[in-house]
Amino acid sequence: MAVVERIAGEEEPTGRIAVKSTQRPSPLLWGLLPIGLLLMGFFLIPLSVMVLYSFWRVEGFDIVRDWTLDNYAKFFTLPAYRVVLLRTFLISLAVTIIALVVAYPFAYFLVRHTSPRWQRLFLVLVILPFWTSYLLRVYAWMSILGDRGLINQALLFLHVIKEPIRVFLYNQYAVVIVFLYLYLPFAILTIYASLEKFDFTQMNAAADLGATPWQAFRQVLLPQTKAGVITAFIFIFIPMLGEYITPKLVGGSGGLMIANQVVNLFRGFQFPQGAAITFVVVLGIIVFLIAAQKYLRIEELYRR
Amino acid sequence: MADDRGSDFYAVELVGVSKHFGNVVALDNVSLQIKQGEFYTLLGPSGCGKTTTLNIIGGFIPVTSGTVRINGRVVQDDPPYRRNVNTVFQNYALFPHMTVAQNIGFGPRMKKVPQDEIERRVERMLQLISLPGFGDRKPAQLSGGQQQRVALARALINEPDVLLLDEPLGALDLKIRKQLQGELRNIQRKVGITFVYVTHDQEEAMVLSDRIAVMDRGKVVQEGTPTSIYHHPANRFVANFIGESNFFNGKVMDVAADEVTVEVPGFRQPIRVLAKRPVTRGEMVTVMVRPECMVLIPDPSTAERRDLVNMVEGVIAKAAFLGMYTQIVVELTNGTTALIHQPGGGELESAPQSLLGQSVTLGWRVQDGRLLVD
Amino acid sequence: MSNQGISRRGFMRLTAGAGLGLLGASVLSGCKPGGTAGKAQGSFNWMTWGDHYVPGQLEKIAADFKIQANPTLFSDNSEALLKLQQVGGKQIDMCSADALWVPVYHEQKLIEPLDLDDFPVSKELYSLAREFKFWTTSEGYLAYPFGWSPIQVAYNPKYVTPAPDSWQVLWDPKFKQRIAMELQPFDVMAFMGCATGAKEPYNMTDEELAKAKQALKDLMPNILKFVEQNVEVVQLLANETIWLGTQNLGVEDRVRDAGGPEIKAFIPKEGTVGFIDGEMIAIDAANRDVARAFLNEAEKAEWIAENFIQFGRPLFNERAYKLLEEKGHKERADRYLYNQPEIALKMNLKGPAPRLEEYINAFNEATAG
Amino acid sequence: MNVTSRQGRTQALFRVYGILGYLFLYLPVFLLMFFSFNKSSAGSLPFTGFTLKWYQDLFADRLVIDAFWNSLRVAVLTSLVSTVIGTIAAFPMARLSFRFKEALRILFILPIMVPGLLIGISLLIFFASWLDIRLSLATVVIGHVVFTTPFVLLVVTARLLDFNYLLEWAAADLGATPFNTFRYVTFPLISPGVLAGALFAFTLSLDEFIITFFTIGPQSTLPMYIFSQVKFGITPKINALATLLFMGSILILCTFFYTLSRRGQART
Repeated sequence: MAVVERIAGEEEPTGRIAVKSTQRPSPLLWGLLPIGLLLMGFFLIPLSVMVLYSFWRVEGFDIVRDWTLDNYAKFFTLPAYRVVLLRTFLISLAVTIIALVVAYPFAYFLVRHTSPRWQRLFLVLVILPFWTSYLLRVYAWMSILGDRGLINQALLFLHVIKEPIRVFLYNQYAVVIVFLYLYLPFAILTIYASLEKFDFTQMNAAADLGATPWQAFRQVLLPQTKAGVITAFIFIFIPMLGEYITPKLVGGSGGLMIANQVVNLFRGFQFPQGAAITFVVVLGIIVFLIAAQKYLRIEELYRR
Repeated sequence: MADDRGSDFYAVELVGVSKHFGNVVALDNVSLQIKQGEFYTLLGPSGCGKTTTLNIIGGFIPVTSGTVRINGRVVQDDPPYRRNVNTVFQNYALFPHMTVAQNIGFGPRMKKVPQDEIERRVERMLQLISLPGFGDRKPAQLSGGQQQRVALARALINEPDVLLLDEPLGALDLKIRKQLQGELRNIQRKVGITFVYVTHDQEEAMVLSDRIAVMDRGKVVQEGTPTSIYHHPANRFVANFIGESNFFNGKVMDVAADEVTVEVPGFRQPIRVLAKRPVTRGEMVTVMVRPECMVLIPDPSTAERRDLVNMVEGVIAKAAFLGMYTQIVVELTNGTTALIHQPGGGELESAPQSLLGQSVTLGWRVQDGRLLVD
Repeated sequence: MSNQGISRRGFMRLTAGAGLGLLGASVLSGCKPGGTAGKAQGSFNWMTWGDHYVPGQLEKIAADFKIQANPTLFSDNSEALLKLQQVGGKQIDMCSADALWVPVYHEQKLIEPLDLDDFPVSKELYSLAREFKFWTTSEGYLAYPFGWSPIQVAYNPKYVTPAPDSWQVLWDPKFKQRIAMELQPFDVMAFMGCATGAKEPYNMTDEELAKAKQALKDLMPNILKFVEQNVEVVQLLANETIWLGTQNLGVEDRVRDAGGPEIKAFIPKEGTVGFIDGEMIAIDAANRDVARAFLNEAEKAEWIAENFIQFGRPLFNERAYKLLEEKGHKERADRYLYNQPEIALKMNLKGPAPRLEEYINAFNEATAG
Repeated sequence: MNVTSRQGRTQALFRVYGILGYLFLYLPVFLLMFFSFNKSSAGSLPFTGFTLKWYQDLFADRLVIDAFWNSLRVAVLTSLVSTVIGTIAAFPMARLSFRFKEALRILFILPIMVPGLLIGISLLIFFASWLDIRLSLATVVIGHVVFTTPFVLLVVTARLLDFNYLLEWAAADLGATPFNTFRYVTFPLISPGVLAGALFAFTLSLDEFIITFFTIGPQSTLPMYIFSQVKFGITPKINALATLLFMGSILILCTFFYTLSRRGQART
């Protein structure tokens, strides 16, 4: 039953009043002021300074304010940056897809197979590993995946292998595994939010109408939780593009990503060029976000 | 506290109130006068504007134009918390994080009534709604009916001038609804507060109300007592919405002093109906007849004697025994159908199915028909 | 002796210009109170590495001398330089840096040259540490010398035979994915420069740089990874994931401590890279005197010996070596070249390459894969 | 096939999956806790013997303790500030429609999407060269608030969208002023969302390294301490600290849920 009586053709339910329909702007709008000032003062303006840098030149350790497009030109002419950018993109994409596939059943497990009383605790347990150091967790993974790591030790113990094998660490797969570990909680939390809202009697209805569990999932559950999955995609995929510590630690010589190169540039005081590469990526991100705007609307995710 | 302005004022008065949401007109020039102590119902299908009207009286949404008075005071610019009006919301809107007692005591607490006084009053309200000892529970631990009563108590404890109720029984099942209807009416008599009640259930409106305003598409189409609305619906919409009706469309053939004759295509003889409103010859009109006013005539020759001057022929298409009466659907000669409620007993009750396919004549009295102009 | 005063810098320039630096300063020293480091009290801000002090040291100095050091820790020379560039002496009084990074601070006018004679503790230094050419300017000495280490090539003799003595061993196809290096783009390029015979590994010509870049590209199949932290090389050697790696002095012990196999290390015959750490005083440092007083206490042989025991790489305090000898650490100290500071001067000193951009882009391109 | 046994099997399957999931999430954590008792200073396998040395080292090191308190201070302040800012911004985002809302939405999540390195360096240049502000823990808090506020905003907005606004109407109807409505009804009901946002902000701030480094004054935080051990490496002292930190948070959490469930039972 509708909570509010809806007027035919009315776009907004009466509870969510469009500002344009009342004469006075809602006082709630003042709530945007602090975040606006915060992001304007400490995010947009400082970033704009960096944008300026990307058009300047560096001489030794000094920034020279000569306008130039060289920094951007270098990004497009040096093949190294394009190769690494493509690799960055592919690794992030792979991790994101795997994370979603792994997180979905886990979120389902949380919603459907844990007692409601402890569900919140189970949920908090998902993010609790974050309370230890990032670096230490990545190191811990290295001692799981390494030549003398837990996996190899176990395989040796079970006589599956005779020599430690090197398939788990210092390659792109290791980057994928550790990223998966780091980003999985975000995917789980987001998908959980959309699954929790789902009315699971629909699944019974689907089964009753002859759908196999898989069909019911494909035809009923997934379409209604799609928004959550896509939102999770955005919130994992994009931040991963800027990662540099994990690839450096576990990636080996072949698993470096674009941010590693930017860090190298910054460490060599090449701020203009580093900033230029970063802004090319950031610009791509913004374009992507505008295109995916619909899925940034978490109200879609939370609307019943 | 009740405003001591006496009963010179209407409890609630709406003058020319309109409400627009963007381009959508939710209320169109609505005027209402609700008397002190009245049980007044806004009745209509969903989307008719009845809840919008209630929300405007409650102060939850601003009017686009018009005046709202409560006890004679102009209030349309006052926020809800400055109006001595309380609301029982649809689905109750009980605060889930507070106990029953905290919910009921919320109003007095906001008015800074001393704690012991609040406790006393809450206790009294719990008695009134027959839930003594439930004060420490959370709303989620109550049944729907109990929640409804708590919502009522929460509103009544403030002794409002007017109590607004938005489909308060809508979420309950039939049996509890019936029971609570009685309780509601009793409580209203006991406390003597003006109730403004919103519902889409015409039967509920009939049972409870002193007066009913029927709304349609943002307008009040008819206002009156349950009987007057039932017997004298203003138009086809009201007639259809309140109770069941048969409609016959036709052209005015003849206008006499107190009687109009209407020719209905496909009928052997024209229909005679009392002229309660001015019509002119040749005008297209609708004649409404309630199903319980129609009679199956076994022998048409005796019809005149029983004043059944209007007669139409048809074939029985459906018949069902419903307890108090048997409902019969007759396919008429003009291709429409008529609905008849025949009091129980005798042949009809024992074997309604045996009537199927029988040719019958239907009759009704002149005064049973209503002339509607659309 | 003092170089402190109201118009300190003007005075410095004048005396230096007249070639009377030391003399003038000593003449004036009588008039300026608080000239020698060691009397001030209070707190100061120090940007440094975590191995420049030992546990308990700061607390002890705070308790004994009422000098409170507030260390901010960093990992990369360039980060510290950027930060000091931005905040200056108002917020950072003292800063640690590697060998040739120090002159960069000076060129950027971020640090105040010192007169080592102001620090009584400096008498404990090896004399050669008091006269590094690259730290000597007409205005004074750029940093207080702390410790040093060459970067060696460590190898596992079980797999790497015969014992190598040249950078060339890295390119042996037998060692596919068996090498790790620290991720310091300038230093890696400098290694390549050493290996390919560049004259100045940190200041290569275009041809030399191109050769070094190609060398790195060719080396990539053998490189398992560039490590963020030096300790990773130790771990990787310890669990025999890698057989070769670049490392500071003391790698043998560290690998053994980590439960690893016997490791050997050599300084390549083509020459190598190394670091010489020092402490610099920021220009216009707000707590300049406190920082100087701290330095005078913290650099004392007792602490330096302690530091060697804790972190195991040679330092420049000669008296500390004697203390180590007395405490029975001579063998280890000798093995770690503590008593041969002159080796420090044979290294190609760590620093930013003057051709920053070319180095970084060459590195990025060679390692892009 | 018997329906109940099949359901039972699905149930078991998901349970196993859930357990495997938690194992995946906690294996590294347990491992790093395990290393804090390992004699080997490398902080990795193999296990060379049990020791409490690293814990002793930890408590002896004033700097680590200082860094811990700094981290905690920054994280608490960050989560407080970003929770307030994020929460009040969530109201218009959830309840109003206005021009440029979509653009604002993108702006508001951009700090999550932009690499932290860029935020850190640009803030350093901005604070130091442009504003001439003294760097301190306060500037670190500002840097952290920039990227944690969007998370709070998202979480609280979600909670608000879920909120039955009729409850606010009911409160106003019963005579509550807007302030009282917020205090007695709105806030208690959205507080789980606000709390989740605060927790999120706290967690993110606690482990932030790169923005911290560039915006901090003469102090150090735990992640900075860990990252600074470049030359000679992390000792399991840090593992010991992480272990204590983790145990502490588990303890707080368990008490929290225990009292919550106790209270729930008492009310039933």
